[in-house]
Amino acid sequence: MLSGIPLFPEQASTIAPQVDNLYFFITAVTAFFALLVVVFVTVFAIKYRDRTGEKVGEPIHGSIPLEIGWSIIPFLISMVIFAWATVVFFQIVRAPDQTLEIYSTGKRWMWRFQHIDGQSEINELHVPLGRPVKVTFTSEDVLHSLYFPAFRVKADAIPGRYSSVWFTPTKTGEFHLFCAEYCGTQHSGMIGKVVVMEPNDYQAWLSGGGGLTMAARGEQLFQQLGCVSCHLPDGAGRGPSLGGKFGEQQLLGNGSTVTVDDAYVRESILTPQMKLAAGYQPLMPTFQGLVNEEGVMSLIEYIKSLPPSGQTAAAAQAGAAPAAIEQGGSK
Amino acid sequence: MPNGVAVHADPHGVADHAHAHHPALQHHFQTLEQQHEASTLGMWIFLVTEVMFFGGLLMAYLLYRVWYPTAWSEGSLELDIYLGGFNTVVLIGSSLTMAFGVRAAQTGEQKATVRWLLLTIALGLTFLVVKGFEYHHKYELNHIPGPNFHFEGPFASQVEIFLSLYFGLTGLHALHMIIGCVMMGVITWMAHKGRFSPEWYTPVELAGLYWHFVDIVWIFLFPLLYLVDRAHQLS
Amino acid sequence: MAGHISPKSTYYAIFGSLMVLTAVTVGVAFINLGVLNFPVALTIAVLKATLVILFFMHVKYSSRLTKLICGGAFFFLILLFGLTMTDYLSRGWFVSPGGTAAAGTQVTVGPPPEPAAAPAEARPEP
Amino acid sequence: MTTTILPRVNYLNVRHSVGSWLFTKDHKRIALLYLGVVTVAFFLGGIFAAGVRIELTTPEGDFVSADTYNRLFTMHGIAMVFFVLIPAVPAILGNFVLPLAIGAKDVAFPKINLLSWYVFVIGFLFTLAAMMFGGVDTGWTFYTPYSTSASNSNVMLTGIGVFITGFSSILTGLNFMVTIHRMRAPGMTWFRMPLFVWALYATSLVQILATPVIAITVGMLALERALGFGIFDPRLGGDPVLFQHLFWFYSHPAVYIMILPPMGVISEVIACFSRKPVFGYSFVAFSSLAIAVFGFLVWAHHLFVAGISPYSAMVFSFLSFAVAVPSAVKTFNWTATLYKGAIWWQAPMIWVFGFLGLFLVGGLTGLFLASLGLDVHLHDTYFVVAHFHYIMVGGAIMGYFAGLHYWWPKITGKMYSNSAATLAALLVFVGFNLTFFPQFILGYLGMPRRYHVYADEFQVLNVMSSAGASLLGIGYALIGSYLVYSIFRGKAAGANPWRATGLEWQTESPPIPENFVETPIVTEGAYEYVKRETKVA
Amino acid sequence: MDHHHAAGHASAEDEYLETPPGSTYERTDATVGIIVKFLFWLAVSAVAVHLGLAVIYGLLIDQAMERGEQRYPLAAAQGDRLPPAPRLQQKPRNELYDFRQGERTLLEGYGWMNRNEGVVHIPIEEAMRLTVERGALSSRAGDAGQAQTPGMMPTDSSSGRVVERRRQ
Ligand code: HEA
Ligand code: HEA
Ligand code: HEC
Ligand code: CUA
Ligand SMILES: [Cu+2]
Repeated sequence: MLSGIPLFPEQASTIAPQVDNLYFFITAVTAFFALLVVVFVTVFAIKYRDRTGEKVGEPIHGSIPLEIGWSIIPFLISMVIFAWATVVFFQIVRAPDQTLEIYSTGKRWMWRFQHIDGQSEINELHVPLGRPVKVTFTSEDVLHSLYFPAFRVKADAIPGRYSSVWFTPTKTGEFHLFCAEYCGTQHSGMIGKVVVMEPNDYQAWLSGGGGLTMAARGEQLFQQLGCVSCHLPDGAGRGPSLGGKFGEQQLLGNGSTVTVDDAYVRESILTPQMKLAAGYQPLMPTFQGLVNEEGVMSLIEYIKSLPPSGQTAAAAQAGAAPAAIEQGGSK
Repeated sequence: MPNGVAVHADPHGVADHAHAHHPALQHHFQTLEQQHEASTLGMWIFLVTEVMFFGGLLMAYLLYRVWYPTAWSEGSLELDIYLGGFNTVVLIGSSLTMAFGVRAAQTGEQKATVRWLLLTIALGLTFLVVKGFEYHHKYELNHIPGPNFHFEGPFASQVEIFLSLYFGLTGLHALHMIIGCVMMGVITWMAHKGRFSPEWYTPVELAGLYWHFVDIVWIFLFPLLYLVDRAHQLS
Repeated sequence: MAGHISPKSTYYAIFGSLMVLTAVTVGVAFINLGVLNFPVALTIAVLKATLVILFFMHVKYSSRLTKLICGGAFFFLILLFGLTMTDYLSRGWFVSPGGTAAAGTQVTVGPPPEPAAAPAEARPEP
Repeated sequence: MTTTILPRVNYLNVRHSVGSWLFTKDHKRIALLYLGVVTVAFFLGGIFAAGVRIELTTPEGDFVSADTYNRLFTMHGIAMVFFVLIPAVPAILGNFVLPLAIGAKDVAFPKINLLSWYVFVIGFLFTLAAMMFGGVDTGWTFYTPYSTSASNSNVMLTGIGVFITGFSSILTGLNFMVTIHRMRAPGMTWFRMPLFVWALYATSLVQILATPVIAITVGMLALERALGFGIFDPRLGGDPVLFQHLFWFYSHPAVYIMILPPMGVISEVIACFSRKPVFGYSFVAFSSLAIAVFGFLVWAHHLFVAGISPYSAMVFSFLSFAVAVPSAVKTFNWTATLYKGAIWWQAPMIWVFGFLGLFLVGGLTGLFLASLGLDVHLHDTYFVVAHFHYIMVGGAIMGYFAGLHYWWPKITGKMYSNSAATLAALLVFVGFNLTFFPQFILGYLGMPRRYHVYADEFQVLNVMSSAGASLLGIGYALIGSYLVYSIFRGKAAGANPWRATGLEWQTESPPIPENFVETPIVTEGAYEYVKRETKVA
Repeated sequence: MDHHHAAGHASAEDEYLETPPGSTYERTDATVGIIVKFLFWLAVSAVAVHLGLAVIYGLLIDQAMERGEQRYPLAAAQGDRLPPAPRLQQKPRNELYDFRQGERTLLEGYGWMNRNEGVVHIPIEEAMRLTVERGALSSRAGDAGQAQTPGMMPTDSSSGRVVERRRQ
């Protein structure tokens, strides 16, 4: 349940304390002026209260020195705030020279992050502690915005442009990731988490583990690359059902048969037009360049693990759901 | 009474309504002068809003012209400079006839007023007819942005933006022309009925202001749309 | 009833000037002045508009308030253009060696390269 | 001298037919016509707000579906901005009071005034139609490319509604400007005008300069959506950020349309209930104009993280801080007005006290958002929602109610119960703070706006917010009820129950159709409450 | 020039002069001079603000460069890096056009393929004519290439999609 009301987000990046200090400063200034005016108004209202409504006030028309004073002083104060805020802003905007690059795309309604060596994840971002990370991203359809409250960074994702944010995480743990620009029905579902790990753990995660078996990786890719939209478990989609196919014979469109083994599946993914399964249109696009070798192997593992069409519904789709589906909150 | 507010008997007050005043004077105004000043001021402020109205489209134009100069050249070359030039002459001519119309109203020449106003309407309609031809031509060439748009060349997408702005700007202008022509028709009718005199010709004056404004918009639109880069035509 | 009545000659003179200026602007458009084409065309247009405003719309003989309102409209128009272009013209400005970490820093969608660099050059002498 | 209740002809009873109301040219009746439509819009907007707040009491989306929620907050924003707050003070109180306050018989163009009401109603009907066909879900900001290519809600209908309503605003502004320039009573020079009139003039400036831009922007949006014109489409090379520039070029000045007239009301009420002139009259007057003009220079502070260059972000941030200074000047001037006054705690004044506190917080939190470093974190979070609700509800709506309560006796000739009014003001004040203060915290925690479901840890603050919202609703319901009650059972108010200066108080309540029996002549400034023995009215 | 005035007004400013006694409305109006001066100074300040902030911007940039050089003296400026291929295809029409241009050049023009070895490309029609002339067709074996469904032909699409053979 709720352990008290949170009043402050965690400071998890190098820029967060600077932003928070600025916030405290402006709060102090705000509180000062607010109190000033409230106190004066209250005191005057009570001290000069006239319950009869018949008296008349002192006809004071104004005072030029006062006017000048309370024009100049707020202006100077706001200039101080402006200067401080701009300096902090430039820290936020100036990415360091050497950053860990991560590429990302936002589309309705998910974020896909891709690490430079091909490791890709949906709605989850693993980053190492203490290293500057720069996420470069764009949008595939409408405006989105990548927002990490714990890191105090945000930038809009604009279709047709690249945006980037940078941060250096200073705390391990899991932090929120939100989409902060209204993008439609599941705008509030376009959220995720950023997982900050110790550098060693991060290395381990990068090189294929991260707690995910290859088959689970493959399942992620199967969703992510869109295989699931054509390869429905009951075979009623555009592509044949892949459950229980591994090791079996497959009838091809030209009459010959072929064994569904590693090589065949690999060929089907990278050059599907070479061998067309019987009874299906040649609709499958090539995934050459869209998935690396490690991804192909994960997919093969996953397809191997798919049970035959009979018991697919519960087992294959809903079971062992990766964070991708859980976080989405979609219908 | 407090506050130093004095009142005095007011010839235009509520009680006294028997005296004669100009039939066009509206009762919340005290004098015809005041009414004239207010009306002119009102029309000027309205023109200010119209300037800002076109301003949004012009902002988009400015941005994309800076971003896509080649597409702008290509798109501009697709427009017929002869028709555009002709239209410019026609519209400036209609401004001239409008100015004469106002002048005739000022000097009380009723028949001349009607004639000049009719001429203005005729020129305005000519403009619209020519514009209609241009639009039709664009339609035939499949140059209307949207699902049926077709343009050859690597800059086709940006030319589509140019043409979107072309249709937006000239369409809005044509809409203003149509409203102007209708308004002029009404004013001409009033002039025909002899409602105007050197004492009161405000509606003619206001219509004139509007008409000149529409002319000014075209004075800007013509070079912005038709004359972007004619130099390349020669090479 | 107020109102300055201009003589007919004034109107004809202004009309004549407008025609001349129109011819000039069309003529200049056919001369390649490079980046100057745009400012020149705009200047001529502004000149024409000024003539129409001053003489056809009688602003020259109107009160200062009217003149102010007229100028004010263009003032705010220029404000719109100017401040928006502040953004667009400073878009590519350098921030740091590591790059600008902000939204929309680099364009993926741009016009194709100028025709001069197009593959038409792949035709050497046989 | 007692007020005798003679059967006098006033603008309310001079003719009774429906036609006499629907075809009236009397600015006072037009004001009431506006009051009707605006109140309906306020109820609608409030019901949508109730829907939003009920949904937000739980982190899951269990009250309404995501789509419905999106439509709820969009329609809430559109109704409240375009159909409540933009017309409220200018079109209702301004229409009623302006000619009276300057000693004129009517506004400059009464027929155009009536036309502006009809245009308003037509725009409202279009928007209502959109609501009935399922609403619109783009957010009140209509950002492209979502609104042009991805939304399958009634964008066109709503866009047409907003487009048409804009013209109502333009016509009102035009009318007021000409009226103030050319129809003041003899002796009323500019610097003898009440500050409310100055505020209306500044508002009119903004209305005529900014509103056409939103009209053409919505027009371009409609063209792009309906006909496939490509202006903001990134696939064609267009720039979605251009839409945002054009939208906010209007919408930031629009927020000043929403706050300047209520500020004018505050000046009037403070002067009346302190029984002394507003401190620094000319400074307050010039500040109104300064806010109006400077307000045109700051719009891209809504685009800080949307893709503008860091340099222009700096420029707009600087200008946003500059625009805060005139508001500061006004606040301090009002506070100083209370000094050595004779403060009479009547209902309008209670609302003013509320305004002073809440506008203060709202405006100062605007400074948080104008700070670049902070806005990166706070943009599109509930902090922004809290900022603008503080300043629009806590500021503008309270100012509107202050004005309504101040001029109610003049409009209806009846007086409402002061204790009921004070209770309602307190309810609204408490409810309001309970609703929107937690949202500041939520915003800094990172809860984004426009979220249908949210992370669990945000729940407690959301529950507090929703609880406050119901208090607010009760407060507003109370206001409605005693005001309506006063029409039927209220005590007759005299011509000047508040013993205020101002020409509108020198004629009867309710005023005769021609406003004044004889044209007043003005010989002194607007707030000359002289030290004297006053008679008991 | 001969100016004909309507009776009663010497200049356009007359309406804004002193209010005569007995007038029924106030004649004076806003002093335009002050407003013009205000707007002028506003414009000047706007320009000054831009220039001043540009200077500050430059200073902040220098600060960045300084910091950058100190920490990573050997690191070359990275600038903004684009994600690795494949990137979003945002302008299919343009890319297709360029692609077809390249194809057209190869198919319809004369040009060097490999200058060193003296290999050229000639228009396809020429090539077809020469092939028929030189009788090169008869030496072609039966089609042992990939299984192609009759009536189908490959398209430009990289997915290997085939479509019906018909007039495009
Ligand atoms: C009535 C409406 C109104 C008013 C008056 C204001 C007034 C101000 N607003 Fe606000 N604003 C909105 C309505 C309003 N705003 C709305 C609706 C939005 C969001 C729109 C959306 O996205 O949906 C918004 C959003 C918004 C943002 C964008 C936030 C974001 O989306 O990221 C910013 C950023 O600069 C901002 C700043 C300001 C400032 C600096 C003022 C200033 O004018 C405030 C000046 C007042 C004071 C400063 C207080 C009084 C002064 C003193 C007590 C003296 C002491 C002062 C100093 C030391 C300077 N506002
Ligand atoms: C002009 C002003 C205005 C006003 C007055 C209000 C008034 C209120 N607003 Fe709203 N609001 C906006 C303008 C306004 N708002 C805008 C522009 C947005 C942004 C939209 C967007 O993001 O696109 C917004 C968004 C917005 C949100 C954010 C939605 C989101 O981001 O997901 C919330 C959430 O709490 C909210 C709440 C409220 C509440 C509780 C009130 C209350 O003050 C309402 C109180 C009124 C009533 C309750 C009605 C009257 C009384 C009755 C009908 C009696 C019976 C009712 C009950 C007892 C419940 N508003
Ligand atoms: C647009 C539709 C589509 C998508 C997306 C798609 N496929 Fe296919 N797939 C087909 C069709 C149609 C066939 C049968 C024809 C053929 O073999 O080309 C097929 C065949 C296959 C086969 C051979 C099956 C058999 O029984 O012979 C495999 C394996 C396969 N796909 C895997 C994948 C994987 C892995 C992905 C995602 C990375 C994927 N497909 C994405 C449509 C699709
Ligand atoms: Cu993506 Cu909101
Ligand atoms: Cu703003």
